[in-house]
Amino acid sequence: MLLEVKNLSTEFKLKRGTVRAVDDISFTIDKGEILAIVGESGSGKSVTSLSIMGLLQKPGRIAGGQILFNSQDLNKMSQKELQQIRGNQISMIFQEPMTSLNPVWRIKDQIMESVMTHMKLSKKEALARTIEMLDTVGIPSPAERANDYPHQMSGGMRQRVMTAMALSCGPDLLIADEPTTALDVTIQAQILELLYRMREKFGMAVLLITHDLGVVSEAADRVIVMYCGKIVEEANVKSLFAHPMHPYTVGLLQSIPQIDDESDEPLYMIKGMVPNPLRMPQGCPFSDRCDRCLERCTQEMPELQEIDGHKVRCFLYNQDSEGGRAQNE
Amino acid sequence: MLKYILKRILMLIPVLIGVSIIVFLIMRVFSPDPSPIVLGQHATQQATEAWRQANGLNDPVYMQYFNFIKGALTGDLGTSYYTKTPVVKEIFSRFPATIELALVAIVLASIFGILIGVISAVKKNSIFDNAGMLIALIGVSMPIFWLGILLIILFSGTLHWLPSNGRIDPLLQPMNVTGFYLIDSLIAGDMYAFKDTLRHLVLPATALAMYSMAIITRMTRSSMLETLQQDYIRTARAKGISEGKVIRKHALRNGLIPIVTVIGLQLGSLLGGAVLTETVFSWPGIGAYTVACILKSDFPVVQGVVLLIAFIFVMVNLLVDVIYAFLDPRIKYSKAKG
Amino acid sequence: MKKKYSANTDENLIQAAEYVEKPESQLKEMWETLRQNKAAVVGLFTICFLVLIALSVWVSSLMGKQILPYDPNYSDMTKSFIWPNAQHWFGTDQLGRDMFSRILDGTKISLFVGIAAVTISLSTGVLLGALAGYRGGRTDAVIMRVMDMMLSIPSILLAIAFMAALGKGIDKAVIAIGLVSIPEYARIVRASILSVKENDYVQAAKVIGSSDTRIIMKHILPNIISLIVVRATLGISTAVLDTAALGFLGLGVQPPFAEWGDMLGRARGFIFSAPYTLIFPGIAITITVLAFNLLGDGLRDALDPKSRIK
Amino acid sequence: ASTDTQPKASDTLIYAQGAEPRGLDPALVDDGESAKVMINIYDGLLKYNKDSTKVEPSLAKSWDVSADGLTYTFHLQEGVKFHDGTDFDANAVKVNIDRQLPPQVTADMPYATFVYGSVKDVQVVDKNTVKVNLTAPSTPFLANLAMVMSAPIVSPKALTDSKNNVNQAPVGTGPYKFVKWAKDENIVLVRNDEYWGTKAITKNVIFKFIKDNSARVVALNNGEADMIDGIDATVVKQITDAGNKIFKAPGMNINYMAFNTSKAPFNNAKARTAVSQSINVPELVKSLYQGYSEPATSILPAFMDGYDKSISQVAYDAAAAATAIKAAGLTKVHMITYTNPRPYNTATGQSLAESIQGYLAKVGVTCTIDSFDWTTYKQKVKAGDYDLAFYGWTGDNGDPDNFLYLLSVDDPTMNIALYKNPEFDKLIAKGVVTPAGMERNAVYTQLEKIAAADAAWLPISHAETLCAYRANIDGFYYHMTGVTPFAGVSKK
Amino acid sequence: MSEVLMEIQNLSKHFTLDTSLLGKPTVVLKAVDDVSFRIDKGEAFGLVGESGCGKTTLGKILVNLHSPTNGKIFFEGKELTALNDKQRRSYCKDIQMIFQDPYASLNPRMTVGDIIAEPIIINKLLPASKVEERVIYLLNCVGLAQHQRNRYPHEFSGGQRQRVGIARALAVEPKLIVCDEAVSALDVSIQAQVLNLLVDLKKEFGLTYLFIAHGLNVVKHISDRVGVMYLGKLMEIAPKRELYANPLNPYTQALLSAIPIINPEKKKERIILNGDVPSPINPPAGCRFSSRCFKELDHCKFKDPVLKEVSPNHWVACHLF
Ligand SMILES: Nc1ncnc2c1ncn2[C@@H]1O[C@H](COP(=O)(O)OP(=O)(O)OP(=O)(O)O)[C@@H](O)[C@H]1O
Ligand SMILES: Nc1ncnc2c1ncn2[C@@H]1O[C@H](COP(=O)(O)OP(=O)(O)OP(=O)(O)O)[C@@H](O)[C@H]1O
Ligand SMILES: [Mg+2]
Ligand SMILES: [Mg+2]
Repeated sequence: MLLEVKNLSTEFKLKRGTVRAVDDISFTIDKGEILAIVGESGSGKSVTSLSIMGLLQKPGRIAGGQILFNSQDLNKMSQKELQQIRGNQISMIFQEPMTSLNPVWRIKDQIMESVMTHMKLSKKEALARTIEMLDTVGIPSPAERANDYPHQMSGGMRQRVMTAMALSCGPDLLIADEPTTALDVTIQAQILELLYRMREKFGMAVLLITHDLGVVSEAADRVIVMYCGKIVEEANVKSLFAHPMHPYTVGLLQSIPQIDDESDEPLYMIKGMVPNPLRMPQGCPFSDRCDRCLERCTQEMPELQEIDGHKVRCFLYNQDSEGGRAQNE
Repeated sequence: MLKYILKRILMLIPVLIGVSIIVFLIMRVFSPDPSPIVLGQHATQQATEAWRQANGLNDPVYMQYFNFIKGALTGDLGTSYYTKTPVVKEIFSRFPATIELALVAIVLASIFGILIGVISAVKKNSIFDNAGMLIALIGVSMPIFWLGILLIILFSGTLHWLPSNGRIDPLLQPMNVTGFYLIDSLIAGDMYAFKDTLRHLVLPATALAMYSMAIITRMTRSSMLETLQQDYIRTARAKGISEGKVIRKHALRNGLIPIVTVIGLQLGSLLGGAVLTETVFSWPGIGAYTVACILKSDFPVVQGVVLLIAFIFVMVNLLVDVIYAFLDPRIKYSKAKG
Repeated sequence: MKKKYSANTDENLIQAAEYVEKPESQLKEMWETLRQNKAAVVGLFTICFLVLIALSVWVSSLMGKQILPYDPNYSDMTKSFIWPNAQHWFGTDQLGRDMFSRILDGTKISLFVGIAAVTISLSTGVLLGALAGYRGGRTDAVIMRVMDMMLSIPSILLAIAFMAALGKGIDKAVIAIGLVSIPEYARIVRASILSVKENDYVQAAKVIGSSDTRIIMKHILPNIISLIVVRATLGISTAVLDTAALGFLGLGVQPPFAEWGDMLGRARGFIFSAPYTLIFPGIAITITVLAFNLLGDGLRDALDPKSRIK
Repeated sequence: ASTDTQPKASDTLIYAQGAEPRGLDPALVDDGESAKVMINIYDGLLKYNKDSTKVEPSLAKSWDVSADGLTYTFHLQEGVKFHDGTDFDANAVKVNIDRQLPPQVTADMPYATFVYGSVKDVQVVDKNTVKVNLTAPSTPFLANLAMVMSAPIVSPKALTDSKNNVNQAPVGTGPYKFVKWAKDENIVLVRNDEYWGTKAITKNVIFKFIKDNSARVVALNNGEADMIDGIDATVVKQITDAGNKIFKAPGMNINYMAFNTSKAPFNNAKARTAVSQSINVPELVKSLYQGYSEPATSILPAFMDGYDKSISQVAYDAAAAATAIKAAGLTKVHMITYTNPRPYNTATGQSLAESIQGYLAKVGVTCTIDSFDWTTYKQKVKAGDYDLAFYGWTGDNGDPDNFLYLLSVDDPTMNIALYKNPEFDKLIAKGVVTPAGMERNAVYTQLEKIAAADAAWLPISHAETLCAYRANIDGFYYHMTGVTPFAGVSKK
Repeated sequence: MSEVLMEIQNLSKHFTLDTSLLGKPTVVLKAVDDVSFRIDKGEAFGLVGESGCGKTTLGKILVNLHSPTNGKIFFEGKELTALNDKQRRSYCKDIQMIFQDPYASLNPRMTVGDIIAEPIIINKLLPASKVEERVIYLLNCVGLAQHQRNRYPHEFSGGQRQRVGIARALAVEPKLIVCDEAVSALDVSIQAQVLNLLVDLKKEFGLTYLFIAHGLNVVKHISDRVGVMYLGKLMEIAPKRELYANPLNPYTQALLSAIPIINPEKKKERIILNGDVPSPINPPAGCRFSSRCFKELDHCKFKDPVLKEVSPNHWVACHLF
């Protein structure tokens, strides 16, 4: 077990109240595994990843829980110790390739900085490593492009540079926060391909954050579905797509127009909208949008329970309740 | 780049013409007749008429303007009505004093402004931040001339630490090579004069720098705060670089880019502020002189000075843009591309 | 590239949800945020206080009553240069006039010039800036070149030249100060119009057939109004400083009106014999300017939490 | 190689003045600041006595006046050289006068008419003798030749070299030579070791320009200047407290308020008197000038020819004034004034106007004041739209005509009261041609009396010349014509 | 044969990005380059393509937000491009647009009711007294409650705002609506709501859509015919079933294959293209796609293929055909 997140909660103290962006989530990632987190915008995916990296900015703070990386609690480490791990054992790619690179630095300097900090290489060695990495992520004529500034590269190229930078120190865990969302379809395909290839080559574990179920289905081993800061469902990919359990997951899957769907039927709709994070409904956060809402759903929060290695947070699956039957639907 | 500069320089021409028209209108068409001042207490109406005739003030306005431009194109900006000295000479004998003062002030303002601004941003909401912002606020709120007088009262009048006026002890005046006494005294190897020049500069430069420093402080702070929010700062942190390095190497470089523009603009406004500072400190510069000339309707001088200042202002702005492009690789790109 | 909408989305969602709770007008919303900012509140109260002084002085003088301890313009040569004491809190000046009354009286002029000058520059500047920004092309080029010309002359010099041409007087000071700051407003308005113009809702308005005037008045100006308010607030502080500078150089108001800069300028000869004649007007100017700056900064922060300055 | 080249301070006199000279060509300037420098560079044919405006020989050893008063013959000093090495001779005198006579005279020679207006021509008799012919007798003519404006003799070579304008490069025969002029900073002079007369004691003289009065005081007290002028009463204590000395001399000037006699209400002498009566001049002068201006009882300063103790202006009587004003139905007057300090009124015209406004308020007259800077003010005066205006005059040559003729000229910028009195004019004309002496003085006393009776002016004060110098300065004096010769000044 | 609503002939839009000192254009961006197609009455014409290929520009030309550099537009047989400004205005209301960004397309200072009423008032479609009634009707049409009309846009979620935008477009009873990425910015769960609404409205009001999107799945769901754009050029036009089942242009093929399928069991063969979309400032000579094409022929680099009808209603611009 590489990373174990236990009961992590993260809060943002705002003037108008406290937003609990991540609420008591627990999960693990094994060596070499790709774990995907999906969820709607604002469901707490990015905050989760920033919490792990220790990069939360004010007014955010970790309100509780443990983040065990190789059994060490990252949450308890000093900034100095964390800096040893960041970029070295755990590295990260961000959603916005356009703005995530320092615009006034040549890309080689940005990658070398990382390499020199963690691998204690000389300048020359670091440059060699940088070019090698750029080559690995598929940048043509890497030695020349290394001298470019970020703005001289396209979005796809920048995302490759980000990837090269993240992988340059051979991390054990790569957190990729929506690495393809900002890219064009054809470029998206390239980057996903790249991630896959890199996983094969370096064998690191990947925490892939996305809201695109298509990407999940193609890339991930295991999936966590988040809704309003909570994990509502967790399963391996096949199981999730074959038997989605949580009504939210079900709705999500059905509401996406499928390219191979030939019918002209109207799409399935999840009604309403995501609740205001400052005023979470009592009970299940999805209850007011749920077609199959039970009375107790609006009263109390269901627990995450495991059914045949498939975890779900929904009263419909409580063995002892009438909802249990839904499973056999 | 070159083309861009060329374009900007071409654009200078209409600006200068426009400026000359504006000044011409104000000074020649609407301003009082300079003759009483020029001709003094014995001037008769007849003498006045003769003088006006001799100086072309009775010509139609457009002819006057035309004659002025004709002269200006040949480098002849006319002769001061009042001192009867060529305007060019009048201006250039005073100009170095103003430039020296403005440059020292801008250096002071930049150094302290950036320093305080960066500290305030990095230690946001701390006591440093609050103190820095308080200084900045007071700096923009105090009338510069009042500050100057207070400084004189305190440091010259009461403590006798620093001289209250002039650029240098006249006994020490170095040979006039560049007109910048700091440089001239160094050329002459006269450390005593150099020190004395510095002593004379302290108070006026401080008074003049205060406002700009406050502006630069505020801009630096907000620019740094914004930079610290940027995605690439997060990237740098994610690389595991120490926070100090993140600020020094990543945030500062980016955060200071827009400050260049502010400093450039401030240099322009310093020339305006010099008007008041020079008055208070009897600084032998162009600012106080111009005010006096405006009040005396000494049109040729005012026209000359304003054209020169406008020229400098535009050139400084151009320079700033060039430096900007130099500091920010993205600019060059967009120029090359579009 | 696709733009980053999702991140905006949830920030907006938080706000959205909150506003649903208490739908409020723009001003009220500004006030709510402003209230959190202690400095701004201090500034606001100071301004209210100053306005109150100015108004009561003005109104009472209109009604022929004297609410100040002394007639601010009454000179009694037997009482010149009395140091501050119980009768004359701020002392008397060279002509034996009560400084305290004069300083209070001066509030009127400073505020009037500040506000009136900003009104001039604001209205003209907004008009020109709006024209330039919206029309673009040649109109833009012509207007902005003229503004550039004005900007390349230090504004204080320009104001002095205007005053020299127009002569002394409050009305003239207002015009001079108002004129010289037109370019600043024109530029700001133009820049913000250029950015607002790109917003889809302006495009949408065009698509539904709105006229240009309507688009400017209804869709563009209301959206930059808050920015203009901030600018205007800060602009008043600059105008007060400029007024003082003109007064200091002897170009301010006509006597015997009390104007702080003028008082300062005339006190210059007495910095050692009667320093109080110099200290108090300076403090009055600083406090007034400070108050407007505090409020302006507060407003800006209230409008834009990141307090981004262009 | 940094060597501390600090010159010996005792070699140098630093004089701080309030404004920069306009130039140093005596024919082209008219300001007192220029005069202070020029007096040290140039000599004229004649000069004033140290303590009065009596003329004494200078470049002219002696002179004869023809009986009809039309021809003046000057016998010149021999062997005098200009600073540029050329000889001073009769021709130099002719060149200097001719350039200020028609046809050579130009509009920007402000004093040419005043000084040489009566000159017909100049004849070189021989190398050391020159004859000046007048068109009409003029008693002030000799006094004029001692003035620092117009009269000093400039090197003809320098005039040719500098295209008839030596403003920036003055060459005279005086005790000091011009070295350099840093604009807005200072002018440096050095001793003329070949001087024909008594050589100067101190080697260098520096004129420093410090516009701000209080800054000048600071400079003196800080030792940045040895002597300063243009101070006003309020700083005297500060100066003496710092161990420095004050030099006080009566000033040859008059500071006055003028009634616009050309229109109602002040075309009526009663109204003028009533207003004059309402103003407590001594009190006003005391507060405004703190004892450093004399309240004026006549137009002429007390030390001048023609002054008479018996002359007095309308006395202060607020009660009488109030009644008279009420009777005249006078409730509002319009004043115009100037904002700058002037040599005769250091407190500025504005302060003066405001204080008078205070007095008038007490007798029930409301004043509106329009104040202008000096340039504009002169135009406003010319336009004549005022009831009361403020002005003053600094004597040029110590001749009483130089003061009193103002009330007889037509030029509205000089005779701002627009006073017209044929009797007065006749007496003025008589005064000019009457040779100096008792008879002439009586004419001016008479004129003073007419002026006082008509109350066209309210004479306010004669400003004293107030200078300060450091305790180690010796021999400093300020002449009543407003100049500071430094030849006899030394520094310990 | 259905009736043609709009016919676009050889439409181009070139932006001048830089000029020489003398004002001659030196850097020109060809955002839309010689595009021709037609939109039939009552159909939804989908337009897909990658970022920057000129979709928005094309849409904006149709609603008169840009004036074309070249080419003709016929609307119901009238040549719009031949009209002067004033005449053109009278067609404004027939062609409306829905914008991509739900946050930027509504004036934050106006209430939703005012926003929807504005086009009615400007175009004087109804007497003032009837406006409110109409606004309520429109709100209901797009699934919003009538009491929400006094609220400001910031009080709504993205999906709701998009509905307001739709109501505004509907207010003038347009014949054609250009939907520029109308759902791209929305979350998946909201996207479905809006898509369904658009489909319903089309039926109800007999609308015609030009539906611009980069998501092929969305376009497929809503369109009748689809056009594929690449770097300012139309590469392929076909009825949707035909296009998705039988893409002819290599670019269309790559685009289709790049879409991830939500089914982990069904891993499909992918065409991964090389490199990036070239800059529209200096596009590749010949076929625009030639720099990335995996089936490139010799002359692709030199000759620009023209759009031809290779089978009924299936148009392709490719030298392979
Ligand atoms: N700096 C912040 N201040 C206040 N609230 C924040 C901040 N950052 C995140 N949040 C809140 O935390 C919650 C989770 O945000 P997060 O960024 O993790 O969402 P996400 O799932 O990554 O969404 P997206 O798909 O838009 O990236 C949101 O409700 C958001 O409003
Ligand atoms: N006003 C303009 N001036 C200059 N270039 C422009 C302008 N508008 C668009 N462009 C350029 O034209 C090209 C096409 O832009 P357009 O917005 O039409 O693309 P798009 O297909 O809608 O892309 P996206 O998917 O990003 O919305 C782009 O390269 C863009 O940069
Ligand atoms: Mg995120
Ligand atoms: Mg688009």
